[in-house]
Formats: sequence, C-alpha cells, structure tokens
Amino acid sequence: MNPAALEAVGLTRRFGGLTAVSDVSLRLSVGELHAVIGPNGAGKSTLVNLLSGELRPSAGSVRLGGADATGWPPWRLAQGGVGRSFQRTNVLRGMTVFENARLAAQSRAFGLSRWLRAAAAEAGPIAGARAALARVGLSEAEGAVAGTLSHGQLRLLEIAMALATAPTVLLLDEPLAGMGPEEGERLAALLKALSRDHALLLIEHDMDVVFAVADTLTVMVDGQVLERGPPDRIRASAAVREAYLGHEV
Amino acid sequence: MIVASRAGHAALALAALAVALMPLWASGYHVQLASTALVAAMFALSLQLLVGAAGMVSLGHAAFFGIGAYAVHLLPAGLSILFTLPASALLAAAAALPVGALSLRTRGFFFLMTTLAFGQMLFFLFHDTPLGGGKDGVFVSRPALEAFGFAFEVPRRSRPTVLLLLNLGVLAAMYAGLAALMGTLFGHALRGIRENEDRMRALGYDTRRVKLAAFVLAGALAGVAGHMSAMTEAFVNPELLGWHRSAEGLLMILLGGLGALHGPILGAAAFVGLGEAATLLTERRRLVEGLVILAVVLVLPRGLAGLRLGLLRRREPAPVAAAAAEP
Amino acid sequence: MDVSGLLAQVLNGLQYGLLLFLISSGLTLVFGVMGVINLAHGSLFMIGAYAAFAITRLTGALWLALPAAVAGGLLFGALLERVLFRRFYRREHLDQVLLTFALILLFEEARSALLGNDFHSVPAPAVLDFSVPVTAAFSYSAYRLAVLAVCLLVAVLMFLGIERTRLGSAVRAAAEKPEMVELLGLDARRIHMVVFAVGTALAMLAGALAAPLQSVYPNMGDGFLIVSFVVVVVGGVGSVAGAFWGALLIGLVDTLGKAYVPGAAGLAVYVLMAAVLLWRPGGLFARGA
Amino acid sequence: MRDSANTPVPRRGLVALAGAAVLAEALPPRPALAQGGPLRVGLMLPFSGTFAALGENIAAAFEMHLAERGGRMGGRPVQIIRLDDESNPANAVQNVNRLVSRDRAEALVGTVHSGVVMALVQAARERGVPLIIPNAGNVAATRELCSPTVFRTSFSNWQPAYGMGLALGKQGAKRAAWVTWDYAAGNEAGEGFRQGLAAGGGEVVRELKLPFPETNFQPLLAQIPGLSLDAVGSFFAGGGAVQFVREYAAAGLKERVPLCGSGFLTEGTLQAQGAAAEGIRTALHYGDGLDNPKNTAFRRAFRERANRDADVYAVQGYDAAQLLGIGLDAVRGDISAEKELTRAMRGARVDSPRGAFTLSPSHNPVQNIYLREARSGENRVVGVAAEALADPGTGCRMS
Repeated sequence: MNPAALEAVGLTRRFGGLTAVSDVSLRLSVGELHAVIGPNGAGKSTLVNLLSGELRPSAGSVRLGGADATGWPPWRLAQGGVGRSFQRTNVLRGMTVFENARLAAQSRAFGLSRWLRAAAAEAGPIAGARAALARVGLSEAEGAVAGTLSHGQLRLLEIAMALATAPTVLLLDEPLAGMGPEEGERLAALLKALSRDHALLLIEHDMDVVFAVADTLTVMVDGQVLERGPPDRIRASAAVREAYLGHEV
Repeated sequence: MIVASRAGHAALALAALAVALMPLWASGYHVQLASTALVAAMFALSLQLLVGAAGMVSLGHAAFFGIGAYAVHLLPAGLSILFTLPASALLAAAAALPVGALSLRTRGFFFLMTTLAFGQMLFFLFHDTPLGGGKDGVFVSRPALEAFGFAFEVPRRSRPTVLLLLNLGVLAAMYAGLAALMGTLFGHALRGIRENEDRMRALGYDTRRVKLAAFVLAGALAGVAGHMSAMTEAFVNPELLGWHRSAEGLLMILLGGLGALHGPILGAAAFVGLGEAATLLTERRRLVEGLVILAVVLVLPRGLAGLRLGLLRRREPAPVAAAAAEP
Repeated sequence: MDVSGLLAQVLNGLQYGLLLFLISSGLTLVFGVMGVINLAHGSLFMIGAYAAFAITRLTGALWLALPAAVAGGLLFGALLERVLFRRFYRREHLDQVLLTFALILLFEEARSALLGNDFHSVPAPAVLDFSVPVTAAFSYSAYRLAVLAVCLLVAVLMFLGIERTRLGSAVRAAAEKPEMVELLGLDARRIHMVVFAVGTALAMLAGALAAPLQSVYPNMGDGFLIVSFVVVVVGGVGSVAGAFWGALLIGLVDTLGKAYVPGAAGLAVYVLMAAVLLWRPGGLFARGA
Repeated sequence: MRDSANTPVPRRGLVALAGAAVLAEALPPRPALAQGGPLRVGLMLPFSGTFAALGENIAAAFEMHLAERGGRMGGRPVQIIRLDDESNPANAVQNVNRLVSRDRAEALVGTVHSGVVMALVQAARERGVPLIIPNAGNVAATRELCSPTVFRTSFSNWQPAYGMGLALGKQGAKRAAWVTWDYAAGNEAGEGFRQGLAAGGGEVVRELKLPFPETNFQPLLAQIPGLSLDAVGSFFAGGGAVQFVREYAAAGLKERVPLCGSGFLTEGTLQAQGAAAEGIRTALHYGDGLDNPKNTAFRRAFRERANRDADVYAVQGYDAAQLLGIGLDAVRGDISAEKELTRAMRGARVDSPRGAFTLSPSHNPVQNIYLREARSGENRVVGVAAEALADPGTGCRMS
C-alpha cells in the first residue's frame, strides 16, 4: 500500500456535551478511494471538516504526508494539497464558472512574491482551470455565471474547483447529492478515475455508487468507527447490517 | 467590483480634461471646490479598496486619512513633496497595520465596531493630546514642489490652479494603480473574498493576510489623500480623523455605486456638489444629507449610477454569532 | 493613594458602568437578534436626555421623565422597527450603516430645530438635591446614588425577564442562534419588534437618567455610542450578561484610568479592547468561546 | 461686474456670481473700481449651534457701531456679509473660502470657536486679508501665528487666568489646583493661572483635566480633598461650566476649598448655576457694574437696538468695528493700502466700554483684568486683578 497522504489518528471532536466524532483513525493514500458511510448524524461531515481544518479536533491529530498538521487552518492544509468539496454547494456565485476555477488554480500560484502579478499573464492557472473544467465536463459552461447553473452543474463545479488546486488528497462530501441517475453515473465513473492519481475520501449516501467505486469502506455510527474493510466484507458484516444497512438497503 | 470599460474610461478621461481646464472656465471658488472634491474622491477610492473590493466595511478609515494629513505637520517644514507624500502613506500604513491586525481577528459587524473604536482612539490621540496641536488644529506649511533639484515656485494667485492639477494627477495615478491592482492575483483574491471568504480559505488562500494587506494598502492610500488635503488646505484638525468622515466616505461609495472602481469618484463629486447645493438652499445641511441618504438606501439601493449589479452582491448568509470571531 | 478617594472613584466607576450597561444591552440585543448594527443607538440616548430636559423645563419634575422615556422609547422603537429597520435585516452592512448614520443626522437636526443647540444643565429632582458624605472629605450627590439604584433595578428586571419569561427565552434563543427562531416556530416579527422597542426604551431611559449628571448637549450620544461598541466587543456577542460585566469593567477602567493615569486617560478602554481582541476575539463573556 | 459690485451678494446668486467671477478672472484687477463700490466685510460667526447667542451679540454690536458711523468707514459704504460658521471646524476652511473667494470679502471679522478661527487666521496670513478676532482667545493667534494683518479685540486665554492667579496669590493663597478640559484654551489659561499665582507668591500643585467636552467631573472632584488646597482655579465655559460649578458644590467642596477661575466660568451661566455659583470669584476684562460713561451709553444703546442686554461679547464685537473704523479712516477707505491700514490699527487707542485699551506689539489688547464676584445673578466688579495687562506675545515675529 502507498504511504498515507493524509491520516487521522484518534480524532475526537466534542460540541458542548455531544461527541460528534470519537477516536476515529483513518488513512488516505493515493490510488485508493476510501468511502465513509453511516446514517445521518454519524459524524461524517464533522470528520471531513476536521480533516480539512474547518474544525479543530478536541483530541487526536491530523497528519499530512507524514508530518503533523493538527490545528492547521484550512488554507494551510489546502496549500499542502488537501482539496475538498462541500456538502452544501459553496461556490462564488457572482463569478463565472471559469473565474471560479481560475481562482482555485491561482491559489497555488499565490506565493507572497507573486501577489502583484497580472492575472491575465499567468498561463499556469488558466490552463489548470481549463483542465479541471474539462475533466468534470463543464468546459461548455465556462462563461456562465455560477449563480445561474443547474444543481448538477454546481456539484460538478465544486469538484472542478477542488481539482483546480492540484491536490493530492480530495475530500468529497456527498458530491452526488441531488443528482439525476444519469449525471450520477457519469460522476461515479469520474470519481473512480480520479482515485487513480489522488487519495480520495468520499462521503456518500447512494450505496449502489459507494459499493461500485470504493476500494475501502469505513462505517461510522454515532461518531465511532463500526467497521472497516473492502466492500465485500462490509456487505457481509452482520454488525453493519444490523446497525445501518438493515434498514436502508 | 468591475473596472470601467474602454468607453467608460474615455468618459472619465474627458471629465478629467474638463476639470483640468477649470481654471479657464470656472471661478476661483469653484476651482478650490473642485480640489476639495478631488481629495474626497481619493479618500473614497481608498475606502473602496476595502468595501467594494474586499467587502470590509470600516468605520475607522478616516483615521488614516487624518494621519496622512498630520504627517505633513509632524514632518519638518520645507521638504519636497517627493518625500512627504510617501512619508504620509507610510505613516498611515504603519498605523493601519496594528489596527488591521487586531480588527481582522473579527468579521462583519464586529469588524465594523472595532475599526470604529480604534479610529476614535486615534481621533482622541490627536484631539486630546499635544501631539498634533490639540483639538483646534494647526497650520501646516505646504510641502515644496521640487524634484531632482528643480524647484517650482508657486505665486499666490496661481496656487489654486497648481493644486487642482496636482490633485487631479494624484487621483488619476491612484485610480490607474487600483485598476491595475484589480487585475493582479491579489485583486482576484480580494474579489473572491468579497464573494465567499470561507470558500477562499478552503481553496488555500490565507484570507486574513490578504485582507490585512488590503487594509494596510487602503490605509496608505487614505494617507495619500490626507496628505493632499493638508497640501490643499494648509490646515489640519482632528475632525479629519473623526468617524463621521468615514461614514461620509461610505456614503460617497454608495452614491457612486458599490460595484465599480470609478464609483467613488462619481460619488465624491455628487457628495461635494450636494453639500454645496444644500448650503445654498438651507441652513440645515444635515437635514438634506440625511434625507438624501435615506432616499438612496430606501429607493435606490443600487446607487445613483445603478452600477451595483445584482449578481455581484452577496447576501450575508452566515448567522451573526458564528461570524463574530474566527476560530 | 488614599483609600477613601479610591472608594469614591470605584463608586463613580460603577455608576458610569451601569449607565453604559443600559445603553449597550439594547445595542447588543438588537445586534444579536436581528443582526442589525444601529449607529443611531447613541442618538436615542441623546433623545432621552433632551426629553428629560424638555419635560423638566415644562413641568419642573424630572421624575416624570423616566416613565415618559420608557413609554416613549417603547413606542418610538416599535415605530422605527416597523417603518424602517424591518426592511434592513437582510441588507448589506453598508446599507445598514448608512441608514443609521442618516438617522443620526436627522435626529440631531430634529433636536436642533425643536430645542436648539445649547448646552443645558438639567436640575436633579429637588427631593434628591442633597449630598451624602461618603468619606470624611467628599460627598456624593444623592441623585447619583439614586441613578445607581435605578440602573441596578433595571438590570435585575432584565435578567428576570430574559431568564424567567417565555418571551425572554425566545429572545435569548434568537440572540444566540438567529436561525433557531424559525426552527422553533416563534413569531420572529413580534420578537424583533419587542427587542427593538425595549432596546430603544433602555437607551432613552439611560439618557433621561444621565441628563442631570452629564447635562445635555448636541452629539452627546456619539461618545456613548463608541464606548458601548467597546463594551459589546469586550463583553461578547448578543449576551446581556456579557454587556453587564463588560460595561462594569469598562466603567471602572475608564474612571480609575482618568483618576490615576491622567496622561493616558482616554486610551485605557481601547487598550483593554485591544487586549481582549488578542486574547479572546469573541469577547470575554461569550458563550462557548 | 459693476452691477454685481454695487448690489449685495445674495447667498443664492451662485450662478450669477460664477459668471461674474469668470469675467473677473479674465480681466486684470481694477483697484480704482473697487474703491468706488462698497467695502465688503465678511462676518464669519456662529449664527447657529452652541455659540449662536455669542455670534448674534458680536454681530449686532458690530452693526451698531457701523450704524453710529452712518454705515461708512473711511468714507466708503460698508457692506456686511454674514456667514454662519456653525462653530464647526470641519467646514472652517471651506467657509473661509466661501467668504473670500466666492463673496470677495475684503476684510474679515470672526469668530468665537477657537478651532474655526484658525482657518481665518490662515486666510489672513496667506492672502493678506485683514482679520479682527472678536472673541476666540487662542494665544497662538497673537503669539507664534501673529501677523501684521491679524488683530484681536477680545483677550488671550492667558490674560484673565493670569489676573485671577495674581489676585489669588496676593490674597495669600499658597496651594491651588487647576481644573480644566484638556484642550488648548484650558491649558493656555492654566499657564496664565500658574504664572499669575507664582507672581503673587503661590503655587499650582496639581492640574486636573478631562477630555473636552466631557462632563464626567467626578473622578477629578474626588481627588481634591486629598490635596490640602487653599483654592481651586478652573477654566470651563457654557454648559460645562454650569455642570462643573453645580457638581463642585454638590460634592461639598465649595465651603472647604474656594472655587475661582477665568471669567467664563460664570459668564452667561449664573442663572443656570443658581446658588452653587454664589460668591465665586472670577477674573475677566469686563463685568457687571463697571462704571464709566462709555459703558453706560453703550449698554443703553445696545438695549435699545437689540432689545437685550449687552455682554462681554457685544463689547468685543463693538470694539472690532471701532478698530476697523480707525484703520479705514486712516487710509480713507483704500483697504489695499495694507501697510498704512495695519499701522493705524496697530497704534489705535480703542475707546471701549470695558475702558480704553491699546494694542500690544502682537496685536492683542493691553487691558485691565477685573476681579468679579458672583452675587445674585451678576458678576459684580469688585476690583482690578491686573492693571493694563498685556499678553507676553511670546514667539511673535511680525514679518
């Protein structure tokens, strides 16, 4: 197995009296699509927010490429190669699709000494943005203002923005939510393809997709890891079946 | 925030030409009034870098304007403008740095309140201590117009004309610089932050540092405007730092349209014209000013120029409590 | 430093702080529940003070001004909320700032037209126009002590109202999590109007109480507005308890600073604010900070 | 141009004025023409705001003296242009511009507010327009900022306080504190009080200050009992003075440590201060019950004309008109003769209701400072605190 690109060690997060994530450990490696499933309120989104730095862990640590990255702010993790999409679409709605992707790509060119470079002369980010849009299939819509896109297109733009930052780790929080079956299928294929050159964490409710694309599955219930393993084993697990799959599949 | 089109820039250039030729067609009083408006435009333009470009509404911005003006008083008399102008900008930036670093630990309304409080602190510093000559203000001797050993003596009669051209030149340079800045990676980052700061952070932007840079730069530009104010009027007083002036700057921005870089220039002209018209019509200037603001925010929320494109506006989605402080 | 002098100064600080509390609690609630920043809050204080001046001049009785300020404030606040502020809850900060700035200008202009621009002193009520010796050499006017007591009473009433009544708990919920109001199916419009009316009444009551202490003069609300902002920043978001402790702290720091560090008197509260921003940017008394 | 010079400049006639101004710009100046028309004197005073009553009295007395002279000075009719400065320093420079550039005032009189007056002094210095200050007492105007064209008919902040300190010292006070707003006027007066008291044999042991215009006096008052003082001197004015005097009494200090001050502490405020002010001694260049024929005649005339009693501000405005009249008579209305005009004004002996005064080398009155005592609503003159007192004029170099 490849070395871990991003690793959670005993991550715990409490909100007041409630423990949303309890002692979760997790390894994400390039070439592997790691899906986290679990019922609503299991702590999946909190886990993503802990890994991307939006939340600080109450206990435990985050390791990026083997080095400690606990408590880093989001921008620093992003600069370190962690890209993410949001569960609720979170794009810059007043800008065009291309501008959204370009801003994402520019973040990597944004060293202190380069702040005052003319954006129009920066070929790298422009190419990076186009490539990311092409990969998710949004090239046609690049001139459209993001606020006018359809829901499915916005989900794709989320992923394109994450991709444009040239990450090694992709944290995708329910990318398929609200998509039609056809769109969903295409996106599933894209996810599988992306996992070849990224370490990919997928949170998803659509079990058909999850079991079709995931290399490894982690099942969370009540903030804790219930079971982990390849899809076949999870499908066969009595505990999982009882706690979760039983009443949803 | 958008930068004007080619046609828009042509119109701006024509307006600048008309202003430059004012000494030929307008009275001496109106030439001086135009200088006042140009200085106001510089101030509003520097504020636009915060409000229009980055979505940071500051009520303490006038403090940096005032510091830029007081710098002329604090520096030894007789220096060249080539020295005093950058010195004013630097001093204002030096004040903006700690104020910005502290205020930017908060967001939204809290940012507004902290900038207001720190701005008033600086106001009191000049109002209540002998540092700047106290609440009554002081005269300043105008910096010398000399460069590279070539001194330019201005006879009393033509001084308003020279000041007009000087102010026009500084404003034009400031506008051109900001227009170019909007096209840099930094300018793009600011625009992104105005749209959606959290997303920008997730994309890898250290948004607080970008905002601080904008805050300090805006402070420096306000310092330049303050310098030109002191140069024009040869008199400074603590009112230059007061928060009412900050609010007036915001009003100019709103009048001119929030969405465009050139909005504050139109807004400043409208504001000064409005004040002049108000004094001619009535003794109650505040009444006119207050009613005009009410009319604008109630009836014309997109500014006189109608340039505040709906698509460019961002509703404030975050609950206030959560936005109060960054984690 | 003599101990009796210090005692007198602490008393001064508490009295000033409690007055600040009346102003800043309204500010912080309006801000926490509706998300509106009201720059005209200081002008409401000014209106209360001038109302006390006018009532005292007409009737000779300051005590009439207190219920008048409360009743008038409730009505005036409800009216302002209904006619103006309601439209601005979802607007940009800039619009809210300018709306309330315009109100300052208009309130000051109305004050100038109705009552002129003079600095007026307002006599304390005759019953309280005597001095109580607090130390061997220094007396404290009975009216100041009465103000202290009234402010404390109002603070207690506010805590009871917020902690013990249904409406109070709705307001508390709204201030902590504005989205809760709709989740809980509360009548947001009613809560907004009540909060704004109470905030206005508190500011005007503070003005009426302060009139004999401060005199009345144009733009007198400005200074209080700024200091109230400092109180809210120091105390924390939308929390009445934060405003209470923050106001007392600021009152004491300001008063003792003026008495014992005269050179840096005006700066003490800002230094405190800077320290709070560095240490706990959410405010000293913010919940869950 | 000829027409517009002969008619009063209307406030609203901006367009016409602008048109005329364009012509004026295009043509060379014509002094001969200017001499024939009326002389435009700009009265920049507060006609609204806190100091409106002061501005009205100054203007009324100025106009009264002009009327006494048949509306002419130096043979020329004088046209008065009033401009309300609202005591707002933020608009001061622009207001002076309005008077000088738009309304083409040839001489300036103003003003009350010590911040606003700075803009006037600057115009006088920069453009050579003669200025007479009828109230504002900033010492700088007749010290480091003195100028051949700047005159004052009122006082410098230093003068009354010096007189008070001197009188206090001569009465045997050894230890005194000085209480004031921490701003130029208060500190300049404090300097005078300190020097006067020292000259009389006493000492200022503590200065207690609070920011202008705050009225939270308690932190200062609470310190006074611990200082074992013979007297407290103070500089406050208007509503601040009312509040201070009342709180001083309410704190039980009045009986223990006598309060005194620069005359503005009780000037126009006695009604509001009531019993709290009774017996307070102050020093000023004017007072009630000043018995001389000029004063009696002046007060009667002012009462008839303005239907209210004259006060120190009216005296200062009246004397401003007298001084300008003396100067213009000397040059027979040719105000462009700057040197002769200022020489005549500099050497004037002004027959003032306060008693005749001359001007010091820095153009500030050399005048008696009277000791007054507040008695049943009047500031009765009880003696002379300092005779023919001149401001030191430190740092004045007339160019």
